[in-house]
Amino acid sequence: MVVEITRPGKTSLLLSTPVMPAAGTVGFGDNYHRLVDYEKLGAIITNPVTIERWNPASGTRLVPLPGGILVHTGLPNPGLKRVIQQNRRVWGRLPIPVVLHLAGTSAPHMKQAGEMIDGLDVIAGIELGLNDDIDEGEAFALVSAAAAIEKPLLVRLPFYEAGHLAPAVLDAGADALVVSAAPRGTAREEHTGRLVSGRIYGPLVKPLVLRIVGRLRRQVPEEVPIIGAGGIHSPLDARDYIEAGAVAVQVDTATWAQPKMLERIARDLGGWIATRRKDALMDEWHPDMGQTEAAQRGAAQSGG
Amino acid sequence: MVVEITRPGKTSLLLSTPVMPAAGTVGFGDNYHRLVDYEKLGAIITNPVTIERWNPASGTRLVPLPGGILVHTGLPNPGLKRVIQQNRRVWGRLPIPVVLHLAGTSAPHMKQAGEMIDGLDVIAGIELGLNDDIDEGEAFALVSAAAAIEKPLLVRLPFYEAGHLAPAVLDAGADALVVSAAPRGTAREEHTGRLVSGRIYGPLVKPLVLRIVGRLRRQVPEEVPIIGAGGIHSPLDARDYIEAGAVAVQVDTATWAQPKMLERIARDLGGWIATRRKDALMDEWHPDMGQTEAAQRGAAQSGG
Amino acid sequence: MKDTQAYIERIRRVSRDYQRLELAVDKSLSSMLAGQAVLARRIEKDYEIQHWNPYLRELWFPVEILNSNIIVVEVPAAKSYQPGQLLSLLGPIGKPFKFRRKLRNILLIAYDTPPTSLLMMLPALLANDASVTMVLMGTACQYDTGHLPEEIEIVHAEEDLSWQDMVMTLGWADQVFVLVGPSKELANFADVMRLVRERRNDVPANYIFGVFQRQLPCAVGACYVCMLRSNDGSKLQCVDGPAFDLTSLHLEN
Amino acid sequence: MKDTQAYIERIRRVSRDYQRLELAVDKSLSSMLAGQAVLARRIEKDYEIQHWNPYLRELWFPVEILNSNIIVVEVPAAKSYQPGQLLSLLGPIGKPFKFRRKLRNILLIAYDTPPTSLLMMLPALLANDASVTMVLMGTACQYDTGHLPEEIEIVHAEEDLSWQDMVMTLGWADQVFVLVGPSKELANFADVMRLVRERRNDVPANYIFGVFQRQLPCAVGACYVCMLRSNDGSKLQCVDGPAFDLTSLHLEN
Ligand SMILES: Cc1cc2nc3c(=O)[nH]c(=O)nc-3n(C[C@H](O)[C@H](O)[C@H](O)COP(=O)(O)OP(=O)(O)OC[C@H]3O[C@@H](n4cnc5c(N)ncnc54)[C@H](O)[C@@H]3O)c2cc1C
Ligand SMILES: Cc1cc2nc3c(=O)[nH]c(=O)nc-3n(C[C@H](O)[C@H](O)[C@H](O)COP(=O)(O)OP(=O)(O)OC[C@H]3O[C@@H](n4cnc5c(N)ncnc54)[C@H](O)[C@@H]3O)c2cc1C
Ligand SMILES: Cc1cc2nc3c(=O)[nH]c(=O)nc-3n(C[C@H](O)[C@H](O)[C@H](O)COP(=O)(O)O)c2cc1C
Ligand SMILES: Cc1cc2nc3c(=O)[nH]c(=O)nc-3n(C[C@H](O)[C@H](O)[C@H](O)COP(=O)(O)O)c2cc1C
Ligand code: FES
Ligand code: FES
Repeated sequence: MVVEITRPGKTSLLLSTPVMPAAGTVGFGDNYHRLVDYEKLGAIITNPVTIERWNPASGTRLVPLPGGILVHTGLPNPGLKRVIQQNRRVWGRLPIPVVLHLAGTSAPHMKQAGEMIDGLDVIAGIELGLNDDIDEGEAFALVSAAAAIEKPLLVRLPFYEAGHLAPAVLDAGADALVVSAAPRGTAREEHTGRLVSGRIYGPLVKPLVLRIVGRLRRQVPEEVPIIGAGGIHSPLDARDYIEAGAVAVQVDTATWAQPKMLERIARDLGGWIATRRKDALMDEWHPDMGQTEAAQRGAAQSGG
Repeated sequence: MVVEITRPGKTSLLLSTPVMPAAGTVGFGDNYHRLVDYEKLGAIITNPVTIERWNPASGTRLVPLPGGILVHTGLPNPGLKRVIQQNRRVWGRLPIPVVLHLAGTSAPHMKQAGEMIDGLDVIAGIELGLNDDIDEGEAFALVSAAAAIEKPLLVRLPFYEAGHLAPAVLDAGADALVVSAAPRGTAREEHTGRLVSGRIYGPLVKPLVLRIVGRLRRQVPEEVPIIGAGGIHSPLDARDYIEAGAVAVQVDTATWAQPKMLERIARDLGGWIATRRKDALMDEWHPDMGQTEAAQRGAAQSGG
Repeated sequence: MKDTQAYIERIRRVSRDYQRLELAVDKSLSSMLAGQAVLARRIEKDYEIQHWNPYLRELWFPVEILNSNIIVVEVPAAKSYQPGQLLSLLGPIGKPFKFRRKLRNILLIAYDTPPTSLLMMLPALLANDASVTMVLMGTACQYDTGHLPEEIEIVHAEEDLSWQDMVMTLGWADQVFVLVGPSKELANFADVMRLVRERRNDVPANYIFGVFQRQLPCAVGACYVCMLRSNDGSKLQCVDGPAFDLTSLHLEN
Repeated sequence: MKDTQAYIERIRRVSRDYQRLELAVDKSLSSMLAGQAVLARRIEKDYEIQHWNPYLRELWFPVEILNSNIIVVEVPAAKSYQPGQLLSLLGPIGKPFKFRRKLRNILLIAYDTPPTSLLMMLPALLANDASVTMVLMGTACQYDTGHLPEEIEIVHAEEDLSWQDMVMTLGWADQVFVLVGPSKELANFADVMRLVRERRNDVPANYIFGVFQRQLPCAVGACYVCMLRSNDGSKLQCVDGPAFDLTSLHLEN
């Protein structure tokens, strides 16, 4: 299976599975290597990176919600230069393409980023994250600057403004749209009693973003790939995005709640699902089982 | 307690409790009278009404989701004239103001509605629901037409466009903003295997709408009342909206899942909560208990 | 209709796939009649909902009323319940089934659904010497009927939905109640009506009833999710149902 | 770190408010050391998550390892568990506590939290003849210590957080571990540090450790929710913790 997740022309980004983790969920390098088989994934999207160092948000960073969570980390990162220094070797060893998520701060920053990234083969593409309150003109300028980088460019649209921003973002040279960033919300933190703002994650986000993907699919030209991202918690959720017109998907905080779910979704959409044998007993099979474990158990059973 | 939920000037709408059911959740009349004490509520918002008869949506109307539901009824109603005929007596008997929810179809329809409603004392106000895909010009025209009706006018803003539409809606004469309608989404229906579109309800909607309310509160002039509506499932949820700047709240599908919750939220915000006596045993008290039941049990216990 | 609290008093396995829960309920529910249902949700010791999944209540048609405060429901054995579990019940919901005055022969059809929602009528029918035939169609054939009263004649329909002596059974029946599963409700009712019309020249009014068991969000006629269309205008399962004369219901869609 | 399945083998009530769950676990967890934890969530027979509330896993610090496949955790008695309940466990998480080579006297402080996360170290310390003092502060005073080893000296702090012989206890201790609740973590650590600095002229490095028990979304250093700031740069509770030298941690904020 080969999936092209960027527009034809310029450099293009080919994945062997249409499933990847969303920016901010699996770290900068290979933090999940003990829990997830990276070979089964289509690509890695790094945590968001900025040119300057960003410090963690002070105060509450996590609010548990019914059926979800609010997260506000402040996107801490040591700045692009150090992120590259610290991770380029790991990236080189990963069996899949690495896409660098750049927080969309300013056009000059994108230029600086280009200077650091252009010769760097271990980075297969850029995902640009747009701020929620950006307007169409700002988005055009920012994406144009990022499009000057010699890498395939995915642009992650904000939840509420995805439809409004898409045309400008495509005009400016985005090779694919990631729809969408997690919606912002506000919730009360139990311990401090204060209202805090952050991004909202949970299964109920999926029907909201799925509709946005379906509408955008009808709105933008057919050759523009859309990557669906929002509230995916099962292989069926991922398949719904594909049916609504996405070429690939990003799994977000489901990976935290159940790490094997990321791989399971990738195996399912990549055609690698470990199917339960008709006569397998319950404790000889579980859906998180990989091919290797399935084969071992199969062998053990036919042996015994 | 008296809460003014409309702008000063013209006729104004005063409630004794800042809590009401959202349009579409409690029917046209007093369907919940056996389950909810209407006296404890601030007002009733009717199901959406149109000038012409609307038939129920065909196909799937309900999709269960993790932590919520998708609902698509097609807003069936027999048309404004018959709704008035069938319900005016019940409305007259209700101990609280009745607000008629008008689906925002067209300006001429608003004029027709005005002719039917203007002399009708049993209707205390209008809530106008805006279609999700309306633009600012259309919204201005529609709200202007509705503002010509001699009743206080609440306008319910669509979820995704609340911030964009608010200025035009206020310029056109809205007396208060209801923020917001339930977000639209898409989900797969298990039995037919098809993707269906509808409105999404559940606790995870609350942090999304709460943020929209907080932002609008800072955006629109202080004297514009905002009524918070979205995902309220507990008294604390309702209080969060008040803290974020809403003068009152609307409870939506929590009423279906747990009918007494609507009354409990109203009692809480109205100062009528039945407080648990310090020495009450668990089965002598429950949070859904009203004053009357609490008093009876108290009397029974001091008697015995 | 009341919103009351109940708890599971006893749990009995009645067949391979089903168990019966004896619910200690408010006495307002002890006068429920066949056709009426409750909306149930589990609550915790502090009478609060702990998580909102499932979001809506389950629709339970009792199968038996044991005494003034015990009603019995039949649920899949695969679902685990504990005695003592607290429940919040909304009910009674809907109108009782209307039986003909001189009912001698009744035909019950369950199509792609366990016949559970039809069981409550059995004791009264049998006590009145009515003869009951129950036809299981589609996936309903998997339902193990060993625990049902012996007097009932159980028939398993063929794949084409026909069964032996079908013309006779249909002609002979004074009344027919058809229960369908949630997946293809209206289409399944239409299937059965086609079958009946092929076998009977006239299908009179008040002869064949469709019984709906949709999930009901509000159960008080407020949300309109359960709305049906009939020759007499719109009908609501929760208020006017669950049984509707199939000759007047609009089964297209 | 592995993602393994486990089940509850046995449940024992150990005090008025707490029960201990004996978990039959993958043997990769039997070498866990004091300071390490697992992230747990209940799963169902088909190994699936049935509802996403709570959305994240709970952080459990074992209190005891019984043998190569049983670890013991202590949880509130108010929460109901059933033997046989399946769990998904992610672990071991974090670094073991580092004890001084010649540890004679150790001081444990639990402030606004049950001392559960500190209990796992006790058997080894006592076996090595270390003397252990445990000070309970704030709401920790409500913790019933009847089931803890008798050799431990338990002290309940006053409202102003002081206790009898405080200067002596602090001077005497070779090492101090401070555990705080989730509500005012950094502020509570700062309280304790103020107390210690008032009573001791110098507070050397590697003397007093703060133990964090934040809810960890990812536990693998990916999400940065658990990030702390220290004189040596950013630290992650899940990777570098749960214990950090309180003299180098930034406790403002
Ligand atoms: C050069 C640069 C460096 C930066 N460095 C950092 C960094 O190091 N760390 C970092 O975290 N960010 C950094 N940022 C990002 C910036 O701080 C954030 O984008 C901004 O502070 C928060 O906006 P928001 O998107 O959270 O807005 P919103 O989510 O809309 O919130 C806006 C404010 O309103 C409040 N609010 C929202 N809704 C409600 C409500 N209903 N009731 C009450 N209050 C409400 C929120 O708490 C918030 O304070 C940097 C940006 C730039 C340009
Ligand atoms: C005079 C008048 C009378 C009316 N009468 C009625 C009436 O009687 N009954 C009634 O129900 N309505 C009636 N309407 C309302 C109108 O039919 C609806 O507003 C419209 O059909 C649906 O738009 P929506 O808001 O659901 O759009 P959306 O939610 O955006 O959906 C648009 C379409 O795209 C599909 N879709 C969306 N997302 C996806 C995706 N991700 N993948 C695949 N497909 C997707 C949806 O299924 C839908 O068909 C009336 C309107 C007017 C003006
Ligand atoms: C100029 C600017 C650019 C931003 N760019 C991005 C971005 O590319 N990706 C992103 O997720 N958030 C972006 N944001 C949002 C901030 O990073 C915000 O503070 C951050 O999302 C908060 O952390 P949280 O996502 O953990 O809540 C941007 C904010 C500003 C002010
Ligand atoms: C012209 C027009 C006006 C509408 N006005 C409203 C409205 O006032 N309130 C509302 O909730 N939906 C409104 N809608 C949305 C439709 O009514 C939509 O079909 C309906 O919301 C679908 O039913 P559902 O809400 O049950 O999904 C409008 C749609 C159109 C086309
Ligand atoms: S269930 Fe709501 S109207 Fe019938
Ligand atoms: S819990 Fe995610 S980085 Fe520590």
